[in-house]
Amino acid sequence: MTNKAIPKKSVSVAIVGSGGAGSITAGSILLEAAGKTGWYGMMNRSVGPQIRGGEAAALVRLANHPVECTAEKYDLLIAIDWKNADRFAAEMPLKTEGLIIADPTSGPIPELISSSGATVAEIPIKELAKEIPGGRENMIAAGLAAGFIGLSVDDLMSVIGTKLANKGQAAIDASRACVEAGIAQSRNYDFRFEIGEADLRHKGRWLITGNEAIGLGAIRGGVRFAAAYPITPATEVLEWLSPSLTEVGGALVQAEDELSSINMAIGASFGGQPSITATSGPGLSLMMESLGLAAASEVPIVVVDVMRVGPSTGIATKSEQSDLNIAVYGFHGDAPHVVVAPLTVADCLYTGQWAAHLAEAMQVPTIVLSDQALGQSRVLMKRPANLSFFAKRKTWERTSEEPYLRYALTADGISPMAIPGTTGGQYTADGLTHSLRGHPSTRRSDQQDQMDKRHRKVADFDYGVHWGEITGEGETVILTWGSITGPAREAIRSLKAEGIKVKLVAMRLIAPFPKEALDQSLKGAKRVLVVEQSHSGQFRNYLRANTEIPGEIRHFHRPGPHNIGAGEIAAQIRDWK
Amino acid sequence: MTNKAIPKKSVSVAIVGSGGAGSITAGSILLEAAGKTGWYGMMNRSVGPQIRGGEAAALVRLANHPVECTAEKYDLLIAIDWKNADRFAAEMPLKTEGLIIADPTSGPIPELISSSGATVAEIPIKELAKEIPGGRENMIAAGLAAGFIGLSVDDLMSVIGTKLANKGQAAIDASRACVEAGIAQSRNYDFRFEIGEADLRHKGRWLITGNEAIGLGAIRGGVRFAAAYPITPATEVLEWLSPSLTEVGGALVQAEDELSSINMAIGASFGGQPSITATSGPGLSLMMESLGLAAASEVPIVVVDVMRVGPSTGIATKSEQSDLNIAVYGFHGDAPHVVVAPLTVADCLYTGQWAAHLAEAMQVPTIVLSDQALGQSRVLMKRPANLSFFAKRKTWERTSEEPYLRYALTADGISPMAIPGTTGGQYTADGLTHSLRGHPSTRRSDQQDQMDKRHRKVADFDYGVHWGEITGEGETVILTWGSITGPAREAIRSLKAEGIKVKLVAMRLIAPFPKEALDQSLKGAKRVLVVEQSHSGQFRNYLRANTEIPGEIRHFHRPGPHNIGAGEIAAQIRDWK
Amino acid sequence: MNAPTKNKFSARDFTSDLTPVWCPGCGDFHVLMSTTKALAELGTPPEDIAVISGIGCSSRIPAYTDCYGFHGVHGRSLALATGLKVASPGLTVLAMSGDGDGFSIGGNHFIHACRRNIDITYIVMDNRVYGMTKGQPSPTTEPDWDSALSPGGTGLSPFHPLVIALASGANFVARSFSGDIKNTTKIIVEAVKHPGFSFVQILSPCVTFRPDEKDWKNTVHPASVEETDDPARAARRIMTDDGMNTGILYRGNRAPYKPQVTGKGVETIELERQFEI
Amino acid sequence: MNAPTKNKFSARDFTSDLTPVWCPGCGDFHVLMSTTKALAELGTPPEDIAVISGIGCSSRIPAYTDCYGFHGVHGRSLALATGLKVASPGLTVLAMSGDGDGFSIGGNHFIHACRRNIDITYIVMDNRVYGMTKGQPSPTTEPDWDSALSPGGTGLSPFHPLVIALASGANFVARSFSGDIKNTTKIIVEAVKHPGFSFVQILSPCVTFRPDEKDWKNTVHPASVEETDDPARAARRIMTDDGMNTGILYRGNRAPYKPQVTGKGVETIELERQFEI
Ligand SMILES: Cc1ncc(C[n+]2csc(CCOP(=O)(O)OP(=O)(O)O)c2C)c(N)n1
Ligand SMILES: Cc1ncc(C[n+]2csc(CCOP(=O)(O)OP(=O)(O)O)c2C)c(N)n1
Ligand code: SF4
Ligand code: SF4
Ligand SMILES: [Mg+2]
Ligand SMILES: [Mg+2]
Repeated sequence: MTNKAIPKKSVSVAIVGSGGAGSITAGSILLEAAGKTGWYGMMNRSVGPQIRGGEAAALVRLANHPVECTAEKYDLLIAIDWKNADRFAAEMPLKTEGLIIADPTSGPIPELISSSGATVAEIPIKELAKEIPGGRENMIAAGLAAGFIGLSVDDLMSVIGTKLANKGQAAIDASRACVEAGIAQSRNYDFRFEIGEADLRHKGRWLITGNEAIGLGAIRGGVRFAAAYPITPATEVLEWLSPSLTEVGGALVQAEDELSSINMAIGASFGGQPSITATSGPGLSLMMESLGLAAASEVPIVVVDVMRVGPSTGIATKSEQSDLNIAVYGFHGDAPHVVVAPLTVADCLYTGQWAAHLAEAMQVPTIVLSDQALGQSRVLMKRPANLSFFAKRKTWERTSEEPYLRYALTADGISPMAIPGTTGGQYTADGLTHSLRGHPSTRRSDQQDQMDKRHRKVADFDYGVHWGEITGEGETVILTWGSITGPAREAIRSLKAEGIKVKLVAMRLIAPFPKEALDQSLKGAKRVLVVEQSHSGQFRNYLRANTEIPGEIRHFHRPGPHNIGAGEIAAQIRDWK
Repeated sequence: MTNKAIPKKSVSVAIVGSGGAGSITAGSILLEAAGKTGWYGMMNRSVGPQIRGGEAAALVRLANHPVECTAEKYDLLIAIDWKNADRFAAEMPLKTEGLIIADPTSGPIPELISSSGATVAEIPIKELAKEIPGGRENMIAAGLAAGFIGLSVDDLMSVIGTKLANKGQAAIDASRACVEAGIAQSRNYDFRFEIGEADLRHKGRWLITGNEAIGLGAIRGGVRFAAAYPITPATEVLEWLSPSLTEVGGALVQAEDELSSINMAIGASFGGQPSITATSGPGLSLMMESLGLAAASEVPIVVVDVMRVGPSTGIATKSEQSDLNIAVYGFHGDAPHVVVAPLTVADCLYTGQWAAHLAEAMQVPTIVLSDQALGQSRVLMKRPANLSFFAKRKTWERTSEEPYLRYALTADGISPMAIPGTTGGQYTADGLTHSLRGHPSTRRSDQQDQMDKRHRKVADFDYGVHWGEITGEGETVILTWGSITGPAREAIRSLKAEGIKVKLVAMRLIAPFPKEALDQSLKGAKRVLVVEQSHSGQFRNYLRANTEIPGEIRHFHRPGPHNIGAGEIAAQIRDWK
Repeated sequence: MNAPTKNKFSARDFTSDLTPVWCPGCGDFHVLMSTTKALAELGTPPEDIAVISGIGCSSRIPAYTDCYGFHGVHGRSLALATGLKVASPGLTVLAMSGDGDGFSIGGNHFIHACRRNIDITYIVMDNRVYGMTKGQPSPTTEPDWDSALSPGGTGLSPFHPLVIALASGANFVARSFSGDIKNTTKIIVEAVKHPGFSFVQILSPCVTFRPDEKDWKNTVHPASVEETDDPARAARRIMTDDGMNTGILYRGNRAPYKPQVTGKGVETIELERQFEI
Repeated sequence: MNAPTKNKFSARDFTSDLTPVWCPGCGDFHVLMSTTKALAELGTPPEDIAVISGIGCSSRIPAYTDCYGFHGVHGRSLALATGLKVASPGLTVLAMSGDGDGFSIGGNHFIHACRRNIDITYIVMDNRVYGMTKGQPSPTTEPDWDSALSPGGTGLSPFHPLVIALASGANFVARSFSGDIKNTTKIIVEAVKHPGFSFVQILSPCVTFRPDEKDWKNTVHPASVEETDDPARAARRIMTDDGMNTGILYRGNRAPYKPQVTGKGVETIELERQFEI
């Protein structure tokens, strides 16, 4: 084995093992420990088809700068065993200069992995664990990883100690012994995957998933009621909100289905409480009729759609960006509303909070299009700034003896809303075409007026700079939305290192279409690469319907479950000659 | 009163009256009687907000050529009484040279009507009816109308006689006396609204509504199962299908809601029976999740959406074309499917039958976008030709010992389907991403292959000439879809009479977008007027997303409830200078 | 919220100036009257009351009251009402709809609302038909009732709303006849007062599509037995009654659902600590 | 359809070669075994049987049988099964799903399927939890069961599927325990044979999210009373039992729904006459 100490700014580690082996726990410990020492990072998990207890892989990436997407190629693969590991093999290609750690008693290394050309180190993980009373294989694996990437025993133990606090000292000691054994083993090899110096200017990392961040954003934005029906990969939004809303004096109710959950949220919001629900594609489909009611009756509501592979039940545990169509166009009749999309895991907080603000300010249903890649990824991020997005509904109080006109025609289209309990404000919210007072009407002028008003309030609203993120400069542009932003940014960074200047335009506001701002951002573009994760090219199609993109256009897209990576995007630009 | 015998090719008559007055019956009799003598015609009804028993107006148009839209201005208005008639007044503007028949005992004529400048004839309808034992005011009205448009007592009695057959001779005699009295009264006036000679080459008229015609088309196309949940204005499709399916050996089941009805239809079709359901916007919204299941599991199914004013509950009894978005884009994930739209009431038969054929041939959910203006209008049409659209599903029979692959990749994307009962064909239909055998899969290649296949089968299908109707020629084109076709055709006819040549392109196939055929039809166009009944311009937006329209483009659109008329369309063209 | 002041209101204070679209003679007029009378008697000011409905003739009722109202989509009144009551526990919440809205498309919310036992009152105007869509059979329609959609009748045995309510956990179950305004008013008052989920079926004739129901005034009769708090006993009685028994048939003691809104009301910033490492 | 030939099949003939995704020890393995044994005993060839499900761990079952199957969307198995049976009356149709699929999102179809009484068999694998979405309370979950979504429990009294089935009109009602393969097989055989809508609740432990349910094998016990055909009597018994009573609890005599497929089979052209004038 040659001595190759490879200086790196980002290291990727995969830990695989069959059911019960604890590979995910090992990965989590590694991530948190890295965070405590001042690094950044991200972890995804890949699990087998079993409901639970099947094989699992922790996919960890650590870096000395914030990371927004997982690795496309791995430096280090630690296999606690190889059971069914071939299922994952395609998801974690190894670098040729990478390292594979295998237990010799686990049988042969799967072809797809060994063919990577990476070096193989045989380490008897099981035996090492057995030698330690109460020792566990995954703690050996954690120690090994720590050794190869330069984390210390103490770094790891500061995390493990807390986690095992109520399991007693013996458990903690056993873990320490395992970690030490793992690190000791790593010393036998000359491989080192160093991340570089930790960024200590910004201490105080947060460790958070996209699903948690959206929930937190919503609460920050003023949401105090949630209705829930579980669905993968959105359930964690609801599971995080449940105790958290209680903490802040709100409530979550579990509904019997999505028809109920959306209506519970609308009912709560009608009562004055900013409200939310979260779901995925199948649930969103069921909510569309009532989202139309919210639009017509002008009741604010936030619906988070954590997208997964479609159509129909599709693949619940994998990511896709294919609910753009339904979110924008899935209403019967014309129902102006808002659609926004977080760009990265960290941005879930920002966008969640913004969504609550938008919904309340405009009294409009607001759909947040997150996806599995954001929602179920855990990242180490900087402590976020405070944002000034708060739910601020224009309410009504009696100021004259005039009868209250719930749907009064105002210049900005937003009509003051009486909250039940307000004297003199009684009205009936209605999904029927209605007059200014809210009375059912079949009059042409009422329909036209209210349609104009609802269109106006959404179209004329000032979305400011939040509509999207623009980074870099150049005549070559990558135009994308949502979770592709992370890999696209990374692609642009690596292209920059090669001397290729590329600008990124990432849309956070999807509907209403931010035509002016987008056109402005694309001015002078000679080449525009549109990137998205959908089979039919929903985003491309949507762009085409709404604006004319300057210059030459290419379109890189595919359906899930395989996420689009930074390297692929960069290759698209490189190949464009 | 001056003698003005006005020669006409089309006459429009409105009969209004309060609850129980029977104005609709009078209109129906007029329409059918006109049909029996060889004329054509159409009748709509306009009713007040009461559920039933409120005031109503029969809007009848009769002509010596097939008519495809109601009149914009009326020749003759017969008011049995004026109760609440001002509610309708805006819907039935009178020609200046028209005639208003009013009972002097009913009080003053509403301002909006009298201001038309039409002549007023005071006829004591109530008194005339009272003078006849068992006489009814609406029969007097029918007689009056007959007199002014040139129908005879016998013409009317051939209809009334059948209708009253089981009410006894006395009732028939009373009606005859009323009709005679009405006709006699008309002789006191010099007004005549003559339709011209009846077209006797094509005898054997059909009298049918759009809703009935779609149902009949479906049965002709092979449909034998329907699931029902009532909703205005689609209920008559289901009410017609119920006894009719029984007649032909099929069945209709009333479901508890639309979630159930769509799944019942899918279940029946999975069993091999071509199946249908009909609904309107709110119901379609509820069906979208399961329509996605039909797309993913490749089960053919026809869903008729008789569109009404949206969003949400909107106006259930009025027409709009605003479900185009949801029909095309309302699925979560990418779910290739078919959307078609009948162009006229008569075309409901053709399109209904075609839809059954398309669904079955491609094993794909097919949405038919009809609307209230088509569905609830009754027309006199020529006896229709037989069409060769039949449900012909590619089924599977065992021919080898190879295991059956339900989702085999075929060149045309259509995989032979085993019908339960077929030995060796057992498989599980699934909305999860699946392998060729139908087993759940999370593999990238399975997802890609099946997405490609489902896209291919719909995109590559040969829709032939049925994609749309092109009439006329010229560099000025009216481009539209669905029920606007009727008024557009009429606009083109009247423009032609003025020497202005306009071509009509009406799309019957909405999705997949018939790009090639449409582009071909628009070749050389210098001016294209896009016409549709929606607030946001869904059709225009959809066109923009899918093709580039040549020449200068104008867009004429508005939401319901006021239907777009031929005169307005013609004016748009005339003004385009 | 404004503190309830007893007996200072009349039914007029709870009635709006909008003319109902109902057919002359429709039973729902009487339900409106009984409801507004009951609300007057209860004495809660109209601005502290919300009337929530779905779609149907009966579901038009909110706008005819002078309370806050929500005319939602078909079948979802109970879900709207649940969210509203949990988030605004100080309001008096009534859900009011029809047999089609409540038992057909809304059936799932019905059984789960009974089980959830939130303190709301659910009034269903049962005319055994879909009135608004012009006469199709509903779940409570007799099996042999002829209609265009089901020529000769559906052949299905009717749905027993009161039995289902009991079996699902409703805390108060009653039946009334719209024409009997006095007793209907009384029952509504009791239903609203009773904690938890109260269900009142009001037989309310559709004179247009079910003219035979005009005869109901002759066939309804007060329940011959006393009200009970034993659900099994109540179920047995209702299961074997003729569907025309009126009165309060069950008054239970189950504690109403208390959503966990009783949180500490901490600042958002405290929630954020969990993400710090 | 192929004529049923008795006793020439073994459970293997109804079992596919696909490996279930279920956790080792999951009760659903036993349900699969009992179902295939019952089908073998019934003797209908696999191609004349359809197994229809929704979404959930339990709902994965169709592909593990060698019958025709439909793995539909969440909660709609009974609607699919109804359409299929009406249009193809010669098939034996089983709907099989879970407590979340069947009683939560699918609750409305459940009560209406009972009422409609079509000749299908509905088997619900009840583990009192949403297994597939990783452990949330379902309608049958105990009120104090702690979970991430409902910390400390929902506080709601559980849904009684058998009572609801009876109240809604099911024609055959039974409860079984997955671990008791012999009796479960017997019950399924009887359920399929019985005309009309047959409902079987099978207590089927979720070993992963409800490890406490492993103890069910000790707590289930055969019903101490004989089966009955009196729904009121059956209801009373079930309402007061401990939820662990197994056996056939009700076997009714209601005639199954006969859709009007018995039409004259006339030619389409005859239908068209009505439009001629
Ligand atoms: C999703 C949806 N499906 C169907 C309808 C059509 N619809 C309106 S009211 C109604 C039935 C109402 O019946 P019921 O609740 O008994 O009210 P009633 O008119 O008899 O008082 C139906 C089916 C609708 N509005 N929305
Ligand atoms: C419309 C919709 N909502 C939610 C889900 C998510 N989901 C999948 S399975 C399931 C619950 C299944 O519970 P149960 O029927 O008890 O099955 P088990 O896994 O316990 O066997 C849910 C909520 C979905 N697939 N579709
Ligand atoms: S149709 Fe029937 S329920 Fe509707 S308003 Fe008229 S009488 Fe009442
Ligand atoms: S999670 Fe529970 S129900 Fe699902 S397979 Fe595992 S043990 Fe069975
Ligand atoms: Mg009703
Ligand atoms: Mg379960």
